[in-house]
Amino acid sequence: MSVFIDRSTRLVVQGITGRDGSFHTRQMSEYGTQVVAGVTPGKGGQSFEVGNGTRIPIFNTVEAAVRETGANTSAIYVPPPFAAGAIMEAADAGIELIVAITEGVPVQDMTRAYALVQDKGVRLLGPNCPGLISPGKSKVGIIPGQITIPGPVGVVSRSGTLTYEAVNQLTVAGIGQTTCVGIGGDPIIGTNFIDCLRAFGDDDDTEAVVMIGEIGGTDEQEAARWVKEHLDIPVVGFIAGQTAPPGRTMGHAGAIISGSEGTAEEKIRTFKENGIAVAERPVDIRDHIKESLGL
Amino acid sequence: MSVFIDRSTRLVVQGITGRDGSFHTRQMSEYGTQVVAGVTPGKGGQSFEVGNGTRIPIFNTVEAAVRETGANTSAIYVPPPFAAGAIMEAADAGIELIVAITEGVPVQDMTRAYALVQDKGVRLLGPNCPGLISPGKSKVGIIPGQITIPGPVGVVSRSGTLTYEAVNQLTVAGIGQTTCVGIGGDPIIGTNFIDCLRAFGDDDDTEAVVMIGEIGGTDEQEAARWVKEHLDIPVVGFIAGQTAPPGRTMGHAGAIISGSEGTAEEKIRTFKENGIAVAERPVDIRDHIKESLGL
Amino acid sequence: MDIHEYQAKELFTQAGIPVPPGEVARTPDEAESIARKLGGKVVVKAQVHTGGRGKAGGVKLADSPEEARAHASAILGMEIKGLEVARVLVTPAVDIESEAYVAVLVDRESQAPMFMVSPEGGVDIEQVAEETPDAIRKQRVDPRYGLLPHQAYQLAEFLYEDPKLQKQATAIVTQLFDAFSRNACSLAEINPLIVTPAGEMKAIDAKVSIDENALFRLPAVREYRDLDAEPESETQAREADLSYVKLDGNVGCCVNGAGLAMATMDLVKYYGGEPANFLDIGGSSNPDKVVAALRIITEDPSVKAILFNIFGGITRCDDVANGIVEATRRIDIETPIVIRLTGTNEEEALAILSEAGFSAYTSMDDVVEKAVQLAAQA
Amino acid sequence: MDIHEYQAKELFTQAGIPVPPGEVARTPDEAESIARKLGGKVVVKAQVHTGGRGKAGGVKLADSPEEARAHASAILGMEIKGLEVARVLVTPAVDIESEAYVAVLVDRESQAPMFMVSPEGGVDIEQVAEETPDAIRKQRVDPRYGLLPHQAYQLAEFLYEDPKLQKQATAIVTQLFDAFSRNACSLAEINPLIVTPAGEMKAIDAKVSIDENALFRLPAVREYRDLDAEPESETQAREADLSYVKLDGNVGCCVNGAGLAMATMDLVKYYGGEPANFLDIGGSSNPDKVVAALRIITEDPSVKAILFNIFGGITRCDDVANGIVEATRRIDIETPIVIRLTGTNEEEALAILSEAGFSAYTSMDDVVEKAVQLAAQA
Repeated sequence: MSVFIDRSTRLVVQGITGRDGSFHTRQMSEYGTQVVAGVTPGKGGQSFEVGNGTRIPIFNTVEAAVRETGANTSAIYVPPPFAAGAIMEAADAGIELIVAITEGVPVQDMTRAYALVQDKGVRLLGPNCPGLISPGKSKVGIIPGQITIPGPVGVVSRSGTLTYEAVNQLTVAGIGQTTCVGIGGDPIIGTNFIDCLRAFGDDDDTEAVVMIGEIGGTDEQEAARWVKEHLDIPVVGFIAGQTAPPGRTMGHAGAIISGSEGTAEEKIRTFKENGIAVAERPVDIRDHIKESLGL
Repeated sequence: MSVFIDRSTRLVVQGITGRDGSFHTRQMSEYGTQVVAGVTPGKGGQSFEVGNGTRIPIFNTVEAAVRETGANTSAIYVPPPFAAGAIMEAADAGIELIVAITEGVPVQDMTRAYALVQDKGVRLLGPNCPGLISPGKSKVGIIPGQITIPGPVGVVSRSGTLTYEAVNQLTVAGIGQTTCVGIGGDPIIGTNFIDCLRAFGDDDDTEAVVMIGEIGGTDEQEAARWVKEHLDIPVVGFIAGQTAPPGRTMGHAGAIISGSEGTAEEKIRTFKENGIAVAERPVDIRDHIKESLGL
Repeated sequence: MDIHEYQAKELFTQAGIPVPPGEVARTPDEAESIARKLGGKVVVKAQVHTGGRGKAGGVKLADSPEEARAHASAILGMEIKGLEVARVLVTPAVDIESEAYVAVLVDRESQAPMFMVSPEGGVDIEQVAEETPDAIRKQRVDPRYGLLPHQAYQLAEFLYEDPKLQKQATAIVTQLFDAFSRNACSLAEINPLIVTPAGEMKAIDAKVSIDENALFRLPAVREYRDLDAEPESETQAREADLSYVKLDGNVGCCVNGAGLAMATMDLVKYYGGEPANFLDIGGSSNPDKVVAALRIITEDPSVKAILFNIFGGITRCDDVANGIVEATRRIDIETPIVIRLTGTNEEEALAILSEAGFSAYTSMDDVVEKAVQLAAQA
Repeated sequence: MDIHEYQAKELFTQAGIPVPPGEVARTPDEAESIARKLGGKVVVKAQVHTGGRGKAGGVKLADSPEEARAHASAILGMEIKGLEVARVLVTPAVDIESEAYVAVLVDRESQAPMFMVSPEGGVDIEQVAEETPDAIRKQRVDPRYGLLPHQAYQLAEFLYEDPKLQKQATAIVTQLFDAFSRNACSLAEINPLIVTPAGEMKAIDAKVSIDENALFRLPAVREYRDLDAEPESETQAREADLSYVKLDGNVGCCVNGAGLAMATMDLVKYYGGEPANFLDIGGSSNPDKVVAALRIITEDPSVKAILFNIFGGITRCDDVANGIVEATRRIDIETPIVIRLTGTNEEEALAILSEAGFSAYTSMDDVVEKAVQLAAQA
């Protein structure tokens, strides 16, 4: 089993004709994801080659894409000014899982988009996230497929490349993953740590979880407390940003220590208090997982 | 039994210190309604005499009124510019039934207030309505208590004085009412005919229903179809505005024939098609009810 | 409140919607000089609060300023559906490639704003709705979110295939919703929205109704009220805070409550008469309102009998009775008055009336029948 | 993006919030003439993007224009928390009866705007939150509805007992939310909101942060960016579309991805070093970005070793390698560079680097340890 996506995922790519959208559509298709449609307003009726001659239809609207192709999942690569609108369009069209890759979405736009997503009862991942991959089954987003292999570990992270680092080390050590989920580094995101942890807890194949957090907010702390109460598989944690100064945004809009809130120290302490093994260095994640799986 | 209000109704009056609010608060209290609080921002801490020396507390906010007095129902008499806000305040404070008497609420304000009321799962009656009365138990609004008596007939109407006319004739003929509900004459209202008909249908004591509509919209037509499908007690209908010209607002903001929609003819025809006895004159309502009750 | 085409176009222009230039003339001279300023062909359009101007001869194409003058001279002062034309809009003639219909209104069924668009513009949309309902697309707007970008695009996509036109139309739809929201419209309509041969989009005709209840916070829009465009009696009624609609019959009606007022009119008809008006004095029982109401009714020369139908609830019957007595003192009324009063303070009212020489009924049917009879005799 | 107090006050004034008059001076002369124009006592306030101005001597009361000049002369050019003061706001001194705190920010926990108000204004709100949490009232704003009238009133009621003050505060809270929404703020704060002895309410200090991501649609606000108020290296980084934060250490870091960049900094510390900066070259692998990054890092004199840590995913390692080679050609770099590259096109990258005389690591720990060592030796 896997979490959020699998072989039944039917993907529509919003912004398929853009630079990032077209590149990653091909990557996802090559990986084996069922990419069934693309959306670019004004280019409906055209088609897009995903590789080895296969062409998928482009529609003006997600509504048409869903109607014509039965898409149930959307990946969003549209530019930031239009990203919140694209999320709302997907939610309105009956998409069940929306993965918003776009970085730089205005945060007040996101508060409204998030409200709509909740009204519609839809799952949103991101924005400003690398997406997710269920190795060997499906990938939606930009996580490089070659660094993952199927296996028993669930990975959830606010980061992109740091996740690749951790996943790669697991893979090199022969430890595969059920699903790797990048929840994104923005202050307002659709799916948080707890949502993913719950899904991993419900997944029969996930035997341990890696949770990679960073400075800013209290999401990791709440997740840690949730883990203690609800999760009976081992969790290994890592927090980036121990050397980050307060009050400065560290790349991710959400990675900022405000006042005394959101420091790495606080998060690490909360992890430990709630029985989560904390890796000091990225490389230690692998070793903690090995230990917890008895390898 | 009765519908929407009874002896357990605990009323807060929003706009209690205004001209209409103060007058009707005394009327309601005299009738026997449990008026437990008033709200006028800036006058919190004062009190209001409802008659024979009884004083009820005034609060700045509905939140405080609910907290301190356990109010579960609100009557709104605030001026039109503030009425939609008052409705939203009541809904937000946990009031279960909001009765908005105010006439002249901007219709776009109401679309937002109505959305919030729905989000909160609250019942709104009105705006621009006379309220409701469960004879002998409770009255919320402005329906004159002396023209009603307890009995087996439910009355629902878009009008005020026309309802009094009909109810009075029932009362004079010795036929009492379970509850008389004025749903209001605005285009956007919280509770419609079907809501009331359903409640009368669920009420063991209601043996027949009077439904008084007027020109404008399609609410009566939908109600008539609903009656045929779902209601097994007799309904007597009346439609005002057979002589009204199209395109002109007849007093009530909602009483306007737009294009071919909302004419009295159409409504009367739909009533008849769905088994609703139609009274030609107001006085005929009484006779039809007598007949349907076998009196 | 209906506003004129040229006023609606001002609101549209403020929202960024492309509207052809144009100015309003009240005289043929003004029309000529505007036409000269605009240059080329112009259209002279009657500004009245009703549809069907074109068929009535209220819209004319002019090749020259002189012709514009002549058209204005013909149109100014003409009557369209009973309304006298006091202003014309002079605006350049535009070449038209295609016409669409775009409108947003407050929809009572969905309790929210609703867009209606059709690629078949420039015609009666009700007719389109009846004959080719598939040529109309509707979009409910959730009042919590407003018009969402994809909804605007979907409406535009329904109207046009060309991506450039879709883009323009998406903007216009969005701007129209903006104008609708800011100005508390109950209706904002562009019919037709045209495309020129050069691919430019323009709102050629504009129709806007404003929610009267929101005028208190729209001082600029309030100024749009055109007192010439409504019967003077209705202006008076509004100023006295009465709901009044002039009708064609001879029985003047004065009632408290809109529903009862309509039912009274219907009963007049039932007994073979014709109501001269709808008039609701409202819930309060201020005697001054009764005086104002009686003044308005008596100024209508077709009124042959005056009928009061008052159900006292909040309204106190004695207040109404005092108003009637007061009015007959202040105004010289020759028309017969029949009165029905029942409810709150009925006894006191009957005493007041009988002292002033009036008698009163308690049954609605009796009083209406009597009023119809009196009017027929007059 | 932080903006200055005087700019924040401009936005507040546009929203209708009462703000005392005042102007910005960049020289003591200007300060004097503004003080003269305003008349009476004035306050001279340093305009810097940091708190604690008062304690640092950046806010001074002046009895006369001459004194204002003297204060301005002392404040202009002073350093507050490492930032040089280039502008002062000169504004009339106001008598204060009471001080409150009013702010609205985007709250990540409730995924919505959130108000925080306290009758204890003029002080550090975090301290109030810690010591007397009951003195703070919060109000989440549902983004679908905006700030509702009763919510605004409830906040005002928490601040003031006097109905007149409640009314003023309700308006100000509403206006603040308006300014917050229109200008895509992540924070809009009035501290203190004061009441004068005459009962007038005024925003005496103003702090606003704008969401950088929304600047594209706020051309006027974009102009508020004060390049003097940030290190030049950060300006350069922003223009090159790099995320860069200057720190105090000596190991220059160049990483792809914010999380990995932070983890790299942490690892520098773990191995006994200190990072000189946070730098994320982002997901794209444009060699020009690498050149810009290296330029910024090498211009920092405290950098003793440069560390690349690239995990190629979307970023192609060969592009980064090309960028490094290109940069070393264009810029004269004497600082030692150590490189870790792994992932997409790793082989090609290593070939490019080895041809240019660089070697590269594949382990993150190895490269960081080496960089720390090199920096320590320098």
